[in-house]
Amino acid sequence: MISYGSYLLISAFLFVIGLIIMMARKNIVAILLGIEFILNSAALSFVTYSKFITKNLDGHIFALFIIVIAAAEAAVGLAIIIRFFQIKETIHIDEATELRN
Amino acid sequence: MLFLNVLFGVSAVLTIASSLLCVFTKNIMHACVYLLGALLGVAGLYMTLGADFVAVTQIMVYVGGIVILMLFAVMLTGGKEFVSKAQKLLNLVPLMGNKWTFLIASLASLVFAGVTVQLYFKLPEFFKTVDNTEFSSTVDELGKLLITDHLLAFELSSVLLLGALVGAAIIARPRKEEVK
Amino acid sequence: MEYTISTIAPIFIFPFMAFVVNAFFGRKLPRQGDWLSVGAIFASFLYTLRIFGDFIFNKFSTDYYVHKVFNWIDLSYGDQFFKIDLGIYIDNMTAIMLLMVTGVATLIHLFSTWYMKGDERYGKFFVYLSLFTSAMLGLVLADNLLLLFVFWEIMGFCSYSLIGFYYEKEEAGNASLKAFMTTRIGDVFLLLGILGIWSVVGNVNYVDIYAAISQGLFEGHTVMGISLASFAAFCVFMGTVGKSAQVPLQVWLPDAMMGPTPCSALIHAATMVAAGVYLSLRMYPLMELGEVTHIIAYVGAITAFLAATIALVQTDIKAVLAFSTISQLGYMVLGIGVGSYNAAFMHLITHAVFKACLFLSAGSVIHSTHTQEMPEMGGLRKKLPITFLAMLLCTLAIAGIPIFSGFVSKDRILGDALYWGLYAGQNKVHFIVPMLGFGGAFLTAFYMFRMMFLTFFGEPKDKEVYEHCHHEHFEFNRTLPLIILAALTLGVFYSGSLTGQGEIKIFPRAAQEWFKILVAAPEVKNFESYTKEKFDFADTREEKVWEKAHYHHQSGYAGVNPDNEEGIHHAHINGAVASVIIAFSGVLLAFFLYIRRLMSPDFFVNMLKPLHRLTTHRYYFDDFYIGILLKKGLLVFNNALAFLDMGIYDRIAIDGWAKVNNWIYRASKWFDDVIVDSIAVDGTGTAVNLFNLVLRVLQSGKIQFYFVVLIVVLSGYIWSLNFIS
Amino acid sequence: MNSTAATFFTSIEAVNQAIVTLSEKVGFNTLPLVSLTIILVMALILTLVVATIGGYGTYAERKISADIQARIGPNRVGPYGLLQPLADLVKLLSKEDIFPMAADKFLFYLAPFLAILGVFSTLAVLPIASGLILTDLNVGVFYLIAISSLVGVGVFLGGYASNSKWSMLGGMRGASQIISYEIPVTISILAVTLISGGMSFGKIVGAQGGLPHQWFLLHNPFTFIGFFVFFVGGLAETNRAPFDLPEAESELVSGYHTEYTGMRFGLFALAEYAEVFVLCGVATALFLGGYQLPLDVTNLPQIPVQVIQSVVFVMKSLFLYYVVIWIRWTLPRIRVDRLMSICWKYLTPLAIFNLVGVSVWEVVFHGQSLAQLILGH
Repeated sequence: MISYGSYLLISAFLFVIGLIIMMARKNIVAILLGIEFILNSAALSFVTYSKFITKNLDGHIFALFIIVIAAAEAAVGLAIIIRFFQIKETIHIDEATELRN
Repeated sequence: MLFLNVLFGVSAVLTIASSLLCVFTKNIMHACVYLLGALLGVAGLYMTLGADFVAVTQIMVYVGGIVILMLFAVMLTGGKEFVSKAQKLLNLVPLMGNKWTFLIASLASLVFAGVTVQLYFKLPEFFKTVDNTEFSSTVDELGKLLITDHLLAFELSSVLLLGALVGAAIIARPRKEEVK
Repeated sequence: MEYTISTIAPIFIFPFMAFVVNAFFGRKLPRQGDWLSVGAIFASFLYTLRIFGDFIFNKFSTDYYVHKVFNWIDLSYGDQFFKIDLGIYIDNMTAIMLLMVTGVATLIHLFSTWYMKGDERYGKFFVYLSLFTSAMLGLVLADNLLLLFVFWEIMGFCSYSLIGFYYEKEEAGNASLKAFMTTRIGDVFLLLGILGIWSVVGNVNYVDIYAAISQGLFEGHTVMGISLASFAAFCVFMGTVGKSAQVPLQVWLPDAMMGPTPCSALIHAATMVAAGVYLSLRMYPLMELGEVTHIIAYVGAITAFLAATIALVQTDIKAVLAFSTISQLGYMVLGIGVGSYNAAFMHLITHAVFKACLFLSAGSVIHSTHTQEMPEMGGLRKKLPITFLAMLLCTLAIAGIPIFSGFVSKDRILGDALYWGLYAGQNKVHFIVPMLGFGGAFLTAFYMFRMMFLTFFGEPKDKEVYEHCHHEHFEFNRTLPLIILAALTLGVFYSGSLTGQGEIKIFPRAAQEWFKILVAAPEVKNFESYTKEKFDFADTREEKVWEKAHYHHQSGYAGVNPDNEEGIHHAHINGAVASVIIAFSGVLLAFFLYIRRLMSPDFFVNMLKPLHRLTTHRYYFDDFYIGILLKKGLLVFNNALAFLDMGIYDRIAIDGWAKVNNWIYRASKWFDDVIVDSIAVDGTGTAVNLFNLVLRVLQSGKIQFYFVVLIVVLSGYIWSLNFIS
Repeated sequence: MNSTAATFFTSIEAVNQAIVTLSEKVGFNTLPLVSLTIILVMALILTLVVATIGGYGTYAERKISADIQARIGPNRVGPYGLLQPLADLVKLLSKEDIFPMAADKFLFYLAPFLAILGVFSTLAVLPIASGLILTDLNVGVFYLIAISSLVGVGVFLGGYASNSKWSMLGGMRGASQIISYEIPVTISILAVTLISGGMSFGKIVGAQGGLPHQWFLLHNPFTFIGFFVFFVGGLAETNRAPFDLPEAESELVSGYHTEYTGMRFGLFALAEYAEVFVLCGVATALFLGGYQLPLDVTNLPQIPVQVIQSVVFVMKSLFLYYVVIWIRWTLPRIRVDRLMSICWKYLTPLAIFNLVGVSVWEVVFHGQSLAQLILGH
């Protein structure tokens, strides 16, 4: 039950889910949410490889940095979303058509 | 190992179920909560992989930080009003323009199908690898690695976080002329 | 004994730090930072004492040296080897030189605090002084010619700045320019010489050069038909000529007396001008190899004599000292030329001490009387007793009176010269060299005592000056340097005996001949298998037993035909007798002319009118350089330049260029019309339109569509991996 | 996963024998199953005990406030009103479960459970005695901080899902307050892990002693300040007075649980009181020597020692619990802008200063405590 393949399957599943969310949703927050899924799947793959393939802790380090980057990305991304909402009064992705104002 | 199997099962089911629900829910607020479930599930998977520190960091950062931030963002942007319409089956794919996009998408699905078939035949090899090594503390090792081999990345990530903090604060603050 | 960077480098770093601090913060420090300069050089002196003690009195043998390096410039790539090491080279000569420089510099710094007091640029003076001292110490410590050249130029700059220290006076500005430009000629030659050596050795470390000489690397290389060794040796010697004011580049040194007297004492008497001699001594094996020793001997002899004759007719007290400096430097160069290596270096040290003292005494007189003209002085010995005593001792030394240091060193040079010219079996024409030397010695004794008698004896000629002069009291910073330097003019400190010949012994034999034992011309064979040591490694060599240098005679003679011991001894006895007689006769002549006044000096002036005119005009060297070389030479040069400008540059280059431009214009017009406009611009537009038809589909502006494209590409890539593997 | 309750019990001879005989009878190794069962049972017991303590927290609150305000307090149900919590429980269970019309039903149901999950998950690492710890994680303290942030999510969702402006404001205040005060608390805990050299509670408590001068509280001046930073931050994290802005009665009716009734309200209340107890327990374990006794226990029989240790631990925690209630009924509520400025301008810099100070202390004095420096070894 606990085997290499099962973790990778879950990881791939999370990746696909994230991709679908990113592709199917028009809400910017939802797209960020999809990004979180994808990042998680990558981190999970890293930790899995670390456990089964390389047998050292470098994968853990990668997972940690992925989490750090996810935190930074979420902070900045959500700040941008809030700012966007203040200007456009919507967070529909297709409304983001201008680079100024 | 029983405990681990139980933990793995619960975590895997939690992860998969939450992510599926996250896709199919109409309410973005609910989606965030499902994300929370999926993240907790992934943390449980980390636990079964012996990555205790990564698991707890996952909970700490995602549950304590990112999910709450997302909830805030959804609330501040009036997430409740946003309910996707016509989210069933083929309609899940948003309209992307014209026939060309559908053509490309169908090509893509063909390729996807091919990749999936390839993967399917390789799956049994993966399931053979089972690791039964005992748990040991990763905290000490991780700490040493972070300040020796990965010191530069560690320092850079601190700079990144500081930049993100300041940047987010500046971006989200309303401009002066808009305050009035 | 461990020599690491921390035991050697402070010698250079202390004055340099004093320079840096004073240059930037000197104005804010109390007393404008003079204490910092004095303290720094005194600290260097203490460090030097240790090295001196180790080298001279402790344990090392004659040919012992410390050579420590680290990489300075490394531009090597591939097979091309270009690397310069920065390093420190210390042997016995360096140790003695360091002690002399730091000791004299300390005393002169101290004296300057009295002499320069109240000057409006008091702090600035010490800035230059510190920079100069550090550069001089760096030059002495340097282990290669390139580093030496760097410090050489820094010293040139300091000399320039200090000569022009009172830049309100036009003469001072001109003098500084003159000094700078004249020495530059020598520097260019020196640089050429360094490059010549580099082209053969691939390096300019002293030890590498010695090893190259020993291995015969110079053989077969020629430059413009003469052997490269001769060329390089001559060029290096020209550096000495410029820096040490030898004929024909001696013209700058008398004018350099425009600077403050302590700076004249330090730079233009004791250290910087001696640096030229030091360079020639370092490169002595090269000079021998290049066979330029005869040229050196003649240049030195002529300089020694000519400068002495000019000094006879000077009335300015500092000018007399300036010409006597040139003359004495001539003796050193003469010593190098005839192979009297040890004696030449000894004269460098003794001269530095007594000439520094003479200048300081002169400074004391000038500061008291506010005049430099000797005819306005007279009878000052009652007013300035300590100065008088100090100056008297130094004058005795420079005149070559036995038991004083000048006799010890100069006599040995003259003895060697006598052997070289008369007994060594050369052409008898070379006898003119010792003759000029002895003549110069006679004149030296005469004009120095003339100066003494005019200044300190007789009746005061200018009452106002005499009344104005205050009676001298003991002042720490004024008289202490004079007393110490005057005491060091005794010969026993250098030779251990009163006459320098070992007859009247004061110290036991080992200590008696320390100078002769320890300083020798480098034996190039010893350097064939040298080792360079990186900095901060402990010196692991075993202690070596004190052993005597391999000299052919105790005089240190190393010139032509050195094996004739009897002849050398003979020459030295004769030379000693002759120089004693000559010195005393010179003194007596001065005594009769200026104290007893048996005869007026005008009698001689009238008798030798053409000669007098020649000497008062300094042999027309300056007039020749300025009037003919510069003005006439420049006129021709100007005309040539004008022709170049009007005839060639205007006609051919500018007009021709215009025509070429016309052609280019036509070609470019065609290019612009046809290729750029029609093909490039319009064609690009058409191409963009064409591409647009395709890319419009992809550029939908919808981010999800981009995800789809991304996935297609990614999965296609993964799919393609199947076919690759 | 050493020194957990499961390993402790299975290492007892009788239990071990029983497992072996059971395995022989059933035909497969039942050790994992028994361990799992023990863990589950222990968790259940611990949850019930803490829930009881939390329930009696309301009683203590009322009694102590009555004492402070010179009243009598609850005295009708049972002797001295001791059965009052039971009566409250019955009342809450029997009340109607009202569901607001405009509420988001799913989130409305979920929020109290998230809050209670965040609190009771922390019990897994709470060290009650030297074997009585559900699992002594290597990252115990870190885990505790991380999992307790679920409470913040619960509070926020509760406020949001109610779709009422009072609740909304309370939820926002609560979430931002919990996130903000996590920082000084985490940093002051980090200082303690620095001294003990590990994040597991067993290690941290083991590094201290039974007597006050061996506690981390008095280890050095910085930890002394750090304890107060931790305690004040903890008060704010648990939304206790004077930081009870999310449920400020005078402004927001009852804050994020205004719309909740019945047992759902009870769950929020229980989460709050239990969290206060957990806070006190953690403070005890981190700074006040935990369960350590002032004597050498290695050669003593284990079970009595454990009982005494649990008593010591609970007594220390209850003392802090009393202090928390005392503070609530003594100090007025703080203003909302002051709340954030206290966190960001005072507590966080102070905590960072403490962390640096502790690091310097560790380097300079090689990990010796103040008492060791004064008294010698």
